[in-house]
Amino acid sequence: MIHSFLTEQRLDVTSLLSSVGASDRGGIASFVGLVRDHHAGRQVKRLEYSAYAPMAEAECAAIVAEAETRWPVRVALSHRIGTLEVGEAAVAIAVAAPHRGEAFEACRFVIEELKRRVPIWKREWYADGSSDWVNPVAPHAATATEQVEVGSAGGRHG
Amino acid sequence: MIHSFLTEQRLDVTSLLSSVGASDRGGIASFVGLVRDHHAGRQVKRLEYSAYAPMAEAECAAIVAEAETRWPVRVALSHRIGTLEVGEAAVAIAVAAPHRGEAFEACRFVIEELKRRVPIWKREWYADGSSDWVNPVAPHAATATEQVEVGSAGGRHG
Amino acid sequence: MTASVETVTVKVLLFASYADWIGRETVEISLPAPATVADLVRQLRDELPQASRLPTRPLTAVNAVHATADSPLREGDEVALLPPLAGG
Amino acid sequence: MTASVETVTVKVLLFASYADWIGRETVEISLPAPATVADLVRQLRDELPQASRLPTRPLTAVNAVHATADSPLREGDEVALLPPLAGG
Repeated sequence: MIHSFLTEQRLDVTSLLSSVGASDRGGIASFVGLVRDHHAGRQVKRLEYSAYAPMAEAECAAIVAEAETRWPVRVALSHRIGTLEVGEAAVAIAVAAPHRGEAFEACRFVIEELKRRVPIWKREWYADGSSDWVNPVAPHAATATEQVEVGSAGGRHG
Repeated sequence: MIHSFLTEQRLDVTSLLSSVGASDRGGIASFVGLVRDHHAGRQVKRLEYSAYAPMAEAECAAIVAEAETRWPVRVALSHRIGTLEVGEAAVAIAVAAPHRGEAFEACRFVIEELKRRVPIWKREWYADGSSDWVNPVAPHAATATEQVEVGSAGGRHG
Repeated sequence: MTASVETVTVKVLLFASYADWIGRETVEISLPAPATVADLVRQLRDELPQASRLPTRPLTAVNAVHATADSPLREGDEVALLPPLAGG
Repeated sequence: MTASVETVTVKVLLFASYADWIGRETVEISLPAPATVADLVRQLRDELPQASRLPTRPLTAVNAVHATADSPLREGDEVALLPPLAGG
């Protein structure tokens, strides 16, 4: 089975942690992003994540490879797509390293790069039945924002 | 039941994560420290953690309170004592926050403070049947080290 | 008989809000060669009236790799216009 | 009859390697008043021969709170000598 970073299944954080743990890596830093019940002052009922899947998979693989090159770490990453309820995990990252500093740094790197480079979008459904695409850069003016180019992705961090 | 930070039971990371997650806190950073199979070039078979329990509980409570004062976070912390096998979790920390930066910072703070302030010791048992108390500051010269005082614990971070 | 102009035909992929605005997920478009991502976006905004809501310099990818405005386009390329990323 | 000297009696708690070296987990010790943590450590190292392996300025706690060498001692205090911490 080819590893996939995107999944429609509920994320299993325990499995993710065990997948990177090893007897020579003493620290595991992890990050889990949950669906919040509000955004920009509106009450969120559920979320719908979609992706440009082939590119998202490739970017996730590249980010993991970059982290594992830059630090002596083992990285596991999973992002959910489809419909999510409030409180469910949208993303989970686990990073095991011989020393905790490296685990924290690499974990932070992976979530920041994911947000910067991986083509995933989310639509929020509100209590009043309306919905909107989320622009994390400018939550109140999503459509008017001039996008900053990602450019040569990863180059900054090579 | 009074909450205890020290436990002789296996750590349940999933419960720890759920205990801090909430619909208004979107990010959970966590750290899990595992028993490694080697230390200072020797093969470790198992570990024995002991504590000055009343002080360790009080210091853990103080660290959690400090983190929750300094950042808008909810912190869960558990440290195992007694005999641990290689690969088992010795410490687990989960920190939920509205934003991931705060979750990472507070999680890092908690593990660093725990190592600096909480009176817990570990004895390593090696493959050859011998054992030794671990001094993380100077693993090769444990007994000769002049200790630096912790002094007014927490003051540095107030 | 007019002089033949060499063209580049690419497939444009639209996602999320952009797909909603334009009402479709793919568009095939032919551009005078040589062409860049910027040329493609300009022509799209001119040809499809609904496309005027697109930013003048959206995030883009060519063949599933992040691109810039001056990235060159070749025949058969898949060019994705990426709304503000919202993963994580 | 000698002049009476006021003393402070405290309970010393030993842990981990320190307990191993000294062969016990608690020691009761009386010091001339006023006394500090530093005075206690000095007297311990003098009175118990095995205690000479203790650092001259070990980590200490008084009544379960981190202390320093000049922390004052009162009658009945519990003074813990803490080997290098190794939690986490």
